[in-house]
Amino acid sequence: MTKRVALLYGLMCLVLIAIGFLQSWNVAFGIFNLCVISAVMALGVNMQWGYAGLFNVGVMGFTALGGLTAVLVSMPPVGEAWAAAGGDIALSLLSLAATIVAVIYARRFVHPALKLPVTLVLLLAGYFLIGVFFGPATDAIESIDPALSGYLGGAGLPVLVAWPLAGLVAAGGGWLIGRIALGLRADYLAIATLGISEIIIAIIKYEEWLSRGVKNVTGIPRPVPYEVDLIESEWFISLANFFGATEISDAASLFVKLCYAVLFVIVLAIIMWFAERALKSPWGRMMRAIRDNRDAAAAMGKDVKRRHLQTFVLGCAVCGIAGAMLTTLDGQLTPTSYIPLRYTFLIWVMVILGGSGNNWGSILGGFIIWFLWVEAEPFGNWFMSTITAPLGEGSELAQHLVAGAAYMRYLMMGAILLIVMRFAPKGLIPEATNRSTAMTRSS
Amino acid sequence: GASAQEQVKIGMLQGFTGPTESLVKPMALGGELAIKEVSDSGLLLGGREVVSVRGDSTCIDAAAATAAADRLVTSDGVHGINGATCSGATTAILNNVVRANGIVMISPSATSPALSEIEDDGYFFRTAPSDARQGQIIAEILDRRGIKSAALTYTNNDYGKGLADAIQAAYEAKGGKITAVAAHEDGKADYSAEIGTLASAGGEVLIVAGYLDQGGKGIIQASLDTGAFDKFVLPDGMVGEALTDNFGDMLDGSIGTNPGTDSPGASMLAELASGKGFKGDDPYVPEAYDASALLLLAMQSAGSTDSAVYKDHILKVANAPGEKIYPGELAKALQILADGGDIDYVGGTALELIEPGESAGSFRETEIKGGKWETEMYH
Amino acid sequence: MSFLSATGMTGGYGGSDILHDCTITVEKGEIAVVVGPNGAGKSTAMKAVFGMLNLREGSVVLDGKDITNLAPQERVPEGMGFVPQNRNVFVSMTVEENLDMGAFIRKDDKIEETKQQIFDLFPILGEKRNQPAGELSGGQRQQVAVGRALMTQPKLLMLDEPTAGVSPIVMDELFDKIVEVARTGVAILMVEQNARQALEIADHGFVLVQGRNRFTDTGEALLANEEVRRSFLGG
Amino acid sequence: MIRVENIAKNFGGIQAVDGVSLSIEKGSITGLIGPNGAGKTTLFNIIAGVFPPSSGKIFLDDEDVTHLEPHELFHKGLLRTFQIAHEFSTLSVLDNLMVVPGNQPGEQLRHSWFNYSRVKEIEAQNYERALEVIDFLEIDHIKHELAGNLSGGQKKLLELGRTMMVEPKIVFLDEVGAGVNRTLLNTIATSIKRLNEERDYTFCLIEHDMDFIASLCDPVIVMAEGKVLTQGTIEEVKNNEEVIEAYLGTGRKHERKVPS
Amino acid sequence: MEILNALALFTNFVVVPATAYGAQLALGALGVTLIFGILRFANFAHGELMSFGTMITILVTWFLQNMGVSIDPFPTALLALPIGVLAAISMALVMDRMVFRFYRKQRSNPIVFAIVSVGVMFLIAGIIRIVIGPADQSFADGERFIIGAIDSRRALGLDEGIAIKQSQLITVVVTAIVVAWLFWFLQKTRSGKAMRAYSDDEDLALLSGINPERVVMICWIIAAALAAIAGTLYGLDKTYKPFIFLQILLPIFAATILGGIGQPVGAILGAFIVAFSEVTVTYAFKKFLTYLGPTDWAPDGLVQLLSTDYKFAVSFIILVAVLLIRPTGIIRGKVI
Ligand SMILES: Nc1ncnc2c1ncn2[C@@H]1O[C@H](COP(=O)(O)OP(=O)(O)OP(=O)(O)O)[C@@H](O)[C@H]1O
Ligand SMILES: Nc1ncnc2c1ncn2[C@@H]1O[C@H](COP(=O)(O)OP(=O)(O)OP(=O)(O)O)[C@@H](O)[C@H]1O
Ligand SMILES: CC(C)C[C@H](N)C(=O)O
Ligand SMILES: [Mg+2]
Ligand SMILES: [Mg+2]
Repeated sequence: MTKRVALLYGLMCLVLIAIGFLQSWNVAFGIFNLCVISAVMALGVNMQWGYAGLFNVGVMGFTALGGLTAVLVSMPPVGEAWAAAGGDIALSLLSLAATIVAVIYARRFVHPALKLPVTLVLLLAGYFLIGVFFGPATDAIESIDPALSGYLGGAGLPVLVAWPLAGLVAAGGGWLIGRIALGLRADYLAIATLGISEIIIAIIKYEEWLSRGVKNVTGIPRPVPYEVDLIESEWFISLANFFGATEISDAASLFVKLCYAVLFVIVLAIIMWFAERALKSPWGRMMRAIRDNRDAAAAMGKDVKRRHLQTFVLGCAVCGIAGAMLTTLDGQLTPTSYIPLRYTFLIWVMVILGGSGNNWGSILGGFIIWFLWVEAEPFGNWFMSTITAPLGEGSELAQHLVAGAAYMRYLMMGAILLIVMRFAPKGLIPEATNRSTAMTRSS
Repeated sequence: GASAQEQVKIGMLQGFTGPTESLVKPMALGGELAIKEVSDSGLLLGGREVVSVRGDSTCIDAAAATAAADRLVTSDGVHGINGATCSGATTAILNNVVRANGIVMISPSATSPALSEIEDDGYFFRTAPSDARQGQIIAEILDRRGIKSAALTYTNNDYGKGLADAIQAAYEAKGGKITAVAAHEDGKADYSAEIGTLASAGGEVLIVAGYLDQGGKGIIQASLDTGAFDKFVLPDGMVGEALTDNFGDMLDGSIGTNPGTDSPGASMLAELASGKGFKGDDPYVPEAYDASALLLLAMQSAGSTDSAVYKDHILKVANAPGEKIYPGELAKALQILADGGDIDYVGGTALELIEPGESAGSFRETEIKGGKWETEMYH
Repeated sequence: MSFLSATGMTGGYGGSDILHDCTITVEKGEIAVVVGPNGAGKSTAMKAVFGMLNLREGSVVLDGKDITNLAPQERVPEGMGFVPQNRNVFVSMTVEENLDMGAFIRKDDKIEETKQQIFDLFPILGEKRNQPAGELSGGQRQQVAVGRALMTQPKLLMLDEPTAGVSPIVMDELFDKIVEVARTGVAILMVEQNARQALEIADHGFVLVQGRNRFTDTGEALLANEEVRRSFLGG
Repeated sequence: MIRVENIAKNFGGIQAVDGVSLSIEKGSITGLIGPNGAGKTTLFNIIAGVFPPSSGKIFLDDEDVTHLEPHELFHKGLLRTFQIAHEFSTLSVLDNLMVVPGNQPGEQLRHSWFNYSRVKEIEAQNYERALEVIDFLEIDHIKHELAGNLSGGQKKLLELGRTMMVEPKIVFLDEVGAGVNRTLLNTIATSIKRLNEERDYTFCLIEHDMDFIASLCDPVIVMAEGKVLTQGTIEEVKNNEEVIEAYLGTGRKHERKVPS
Repeated sequence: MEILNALALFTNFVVVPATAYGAQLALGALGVTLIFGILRFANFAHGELMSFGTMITILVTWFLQNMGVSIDPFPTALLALPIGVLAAISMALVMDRMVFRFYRKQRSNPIVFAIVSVGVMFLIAGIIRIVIGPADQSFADGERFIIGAIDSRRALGLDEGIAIKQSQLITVVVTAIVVAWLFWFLQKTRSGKAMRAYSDDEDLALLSGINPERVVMICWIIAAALAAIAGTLYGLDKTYKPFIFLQILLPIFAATILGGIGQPVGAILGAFIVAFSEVTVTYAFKKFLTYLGPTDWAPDGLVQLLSTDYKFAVSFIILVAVLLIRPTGIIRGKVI
């Protein structure tokens, strides 16, 4: 780590500590936790863009897949739903499998000219066959106590299990999408991934039997204790007293946040270790070569397509893990909250502001942008009330401005983003490109 | 003196930015109107000043909403929360902040049926009724008016979906026919596709379970433009002057329902608000006013700003027995409570809280006549 | 003072200096050739003359006017035309449009005439006039680039390795054309690796090594110089 | 070694290569010359798998490689350089070279994560080799410079340097000489010869510098307008009327202009 | 008769709205594609620029309406539009001077420009909301319909009417004019060629004597003017609401890229594909078929390919499919 990195990280720490003193430690750690999650997402995007130059604007979709996995793993199964429709669901899965097998089999053995029509016919037949079982099944599931459940529920496992699984699911999604779209370049890939991520969200929104759709899944079990339980437990009270806590409920919620913080930091550290190792090894060099000039890289024997797919999948997996972490922390899955501005563009801002191609930069970017996203609001309120103070209570302009204080949030976000980018146009911690890779220097 | 005492802080935690930004602006003003009224009366807990602290729940970003709530509670030290706006954000805040810190939260607008059942340790209330109830009311109205078939569209979130489900179930139980159901996303640029489908399915009326300044409006506009439907059934999210201002008498014959009774509360609030430069009868503005009022009245009744203490007084001040309290009469109510009397807060929504702490949901049926909302009857 | 005199140029791309007190001059109607090993700073010197490099020291004077502080696009109307070494055609524009862009600042009505001359000089360009330049072969592109510069009808024509990648027959024509252009009173400054042919037609030659002037003499003299031949012209 | 049968390629109406058949003998240094736009680069691109031919077949050691991808051909020992330099612009010169060797364990994630010592070991070997190449090309002073910042000729050298990082069976050089200083080009010619003689590399090179071709190549293939015009030793080709007319020109001396 | 009814139905619910919507998207996409093609970055602030121009137009419209000025039967907003256009242009130029020029000098990566434009987007979004607030604003006046559903029913003597709004017609006409002009401008005029040259290679453009700052300025002027026009026409047809402009950016970008970056004609095609795929693919053919089928015969279901739930998904699937066939857009566009 260079001096600059240390300095910037130190500053970020100081700012969070200042928040701890000025606002409260609960706020500080609340922000910190989401900073870490944002940092993980930023790492994922950085792998794709910073390492390989893949313009993935579908981050939102993979985050959502992660979130969905958290629900499917951790929520208790809805017994009645399974009882009512388990058979039909199994049958539709079977017909799905049968369709796939039939298509693959047919494509292998049918005359090339007939391939397309046969495939289409088989797919159509499969579609109807699945529909026969699937339609009634979903209707049955969705009609079971729709206000509270109306979906299949999950596997009832500890939510921590969901985190690595979310990585796998997102990786699977990434693989599929990568196979389809990675042939596209630059912005064309961007819009395709954006589109695909919207499709993923649409599925999560409308396939209620699976995800409860827009009715949201709430009350996802936590990996950490509940505050209400803590407040009542002996050991916690004595612990709180030991640290001289005045408000036991404050202490409890702080303790919960700390527990999350520990979990998140562990995940971040593990991902970071893998990411840095990869980047600093010949693999990273190869990825940069591919990014710089894929034709030349191909001529040098690098399998560009496979490598792109590999990094794409890895990046997606990381975003998926972050998505599961976020859903765990929120305690709920709200499909309507997945909008590109928040889950894609904001992450991109993090990566670029931090310095693309540099993992440390991405993490820092995640911290700074999330911090701004949350703190721009009180800062904006404060700013508005300060500048309108001299205008006096009665002034209409002042009233108009104060009423608009909430929108200072946009202004602040914009202004600070522009200012930071002005002073660090290559990002705060730019990719180290002026020297040969670390390994060549050390050897 | 009294002024030396600590301020009472109410968190105004609403979706100031994001998809509900335009709904929320007057809501927050409504909520703050009650706060100002109480503060100016100088009667709360021996003359303590009351201030509102705003926080942005963004409506859709659960994480940002939680962060804002955290800040209000642990940094600004609010004594109660008026919010949040949307059911999703409300649930997140409830689980992660309200229960964690033991603070009372009253939502003026989170209407998802799921919130009735959620574990809240007694800290969460809402001045809006659950959507489950409104579905029944609408079914009854349609039945009474002899409308045999209807197309249905809803805003694609927990509110819209929950309400649409409720309407469909209740209406079909009464023998009505829903010809088609199509969700619409708020904030989209065009709604022709939805209208095309709904028009093709037909139906005597179109039920629009959305928001009047969001997709709901777009849907109505597109229907009128193409001549697909000219009569609409408009649940609470669609009832507001903004709609009639915009479409005038083109909507004549359309039916609206929103929480309300024949109590004069709503119009009193409208009057109060018009003095302050906003509309008191915009959606959820009365609910927001009532939420603030309830918080403060309960504190007065309990003689404490401690959530754990005053949470048990909310139902008490909201319901009979006692003197009926209307908007603008908060000073009177504070005085009665200070004197040890009982009140029955009616407020702008004819509030009646039922277990587990939500509005019972008396509804007002309106019809648009000559470009104006006219009250037909109460349910 | 010479028509173009770029004297004492010192500067680089932001890092350490590439040019050190480098001087290049050309007279009207003369051909000056810059030669030197790869990475000597020949292209850098050309860019410096054209104002695409921030000089720390030194000045560029054209026709008695100090243009050291003019932006590149402002030097074009002063009568300078330049064909850079790389990226010297508009790849998405057709051959003809490329030539038109060369005449961008011309206000006279002889543009079509000049274009015809260029098509005569490089027949292949006439054939491919409606093809995007990006789809041309390497040598064809080079011809487009030179053609574009000729379209400008500059007073000083600067060419950075105009013959790289062109076939021998085209190279001959090109050199002939350059001589012809010079005869009309245009000053020509070019960098060449086909140095022997270039020096043959040159009035002056500059040998640059590591950003410094190493030898400066007439073309003939340089060709005759044993050391120059061995170290820079390939024996 | 390489056999090209009846290759044709057209780009939306433009017939760039029009039925070319040729073969390159093992151990030879074959020259490919022809006027600008003759289709030489296009032919190289087809052989190297950049795009498929419109028709025709390519065999490498009697194996049909017509539809293999560039990276697969690399691993079969076929290397090529680019006419317009394709450097990795944000990598240093050293890294540009170190990227080249195939089958580096460090390019496999599992090795770089879990088998780091082996990665380091191979890396050290490649490093040595890269230094040798750098030495050879006389670009030691810029080995840490970003390749994007190199001069035109230096980029060309780097192109050549890459081919020296591995032991290819056959190397296709597309105008390595263009823009390279003639003195250095002589050195390059010497080393091509040496690689050919000592290490048995087969070369096929496109070049417009007749001296360079003459000093190295046998046989020389001449292309024009997408077809093979003729083929033979340099002397035969040089004296071929058609070749002179289409490509070489009369080789007349430029008349010196009158000094003013 | 019945066939005519079916056709009228289809026209009214699919063709007319999709055409109008397509034209609205196209106007936005033209501006985006211009910046994309010539300044080479995805300008996320374009939506807010539209919003800003429209806001000024609205404020001026209100002023004019108060003064009693009108140009009946046309909406007053058309009278106010030039001022909105000027405001948008000023805003764009100020933003370029204060923000983008710096990165141009730095030769930053396009993605950096895109991210900075997100900053500008937030900034303008904040200003707009503070000035005019987040709520819906109606400012349309003048004649609404050229022909209403009921009138056309009578006129055609059919059961189904075709409603055409004035705003729809204006939008379509304006779009046609603008794209023709833009095409001519870029291909034929000196400035247009300079812009294309600049977009191809900045350095080389300098060598031709093109003043880059002038090119950039012209580019912004056209883009901003288009933005204000697009926003206002959209507002006249649908509604003005600041939040919409964040959302509308998505289909606009989809149209731009689908059509081929930097290709005005492509942007138009892309916009219509996006619009028609949204409206058509999920269309329920029930009533349509009812007209065609024998009397008393009516399909049970809605006869819909896919439920409208998936209308966005479908339009994106079409988008991805088109891109897979034409990887750089319908009209071969830039790869940046
Ligand atoms: N992508 C393309 N699209 C259209 N035409 C092309 C394309 N690439 C090459 N051509 C055309 O094919 C012909 C052959 O080009 P090629 O690059 O193979 O020539 P070459 O023999 O290598 O010439 P040079 O010696 O100038 O490099 C040229 O006329 C060129 O214009
Ligand atoms: N954009 C740049 N940034 C930094 N350094 C550069 C840049 N361009 C060139 N250099 C360096 O400047 C030196 C001179 O380069 P220049 O291009 O002037 O060489 P040249 O004499 O034209 O060589 P050649 O004959 O190979 O074209 C080289 O060492 C090169 O690495
Ligand atoms: C104000 C409305 C957007 C809130 C809505 N009733 C909900 O529960 O989400
Ligand atoms: Mg050079
Ligand atoms: Mg070639």
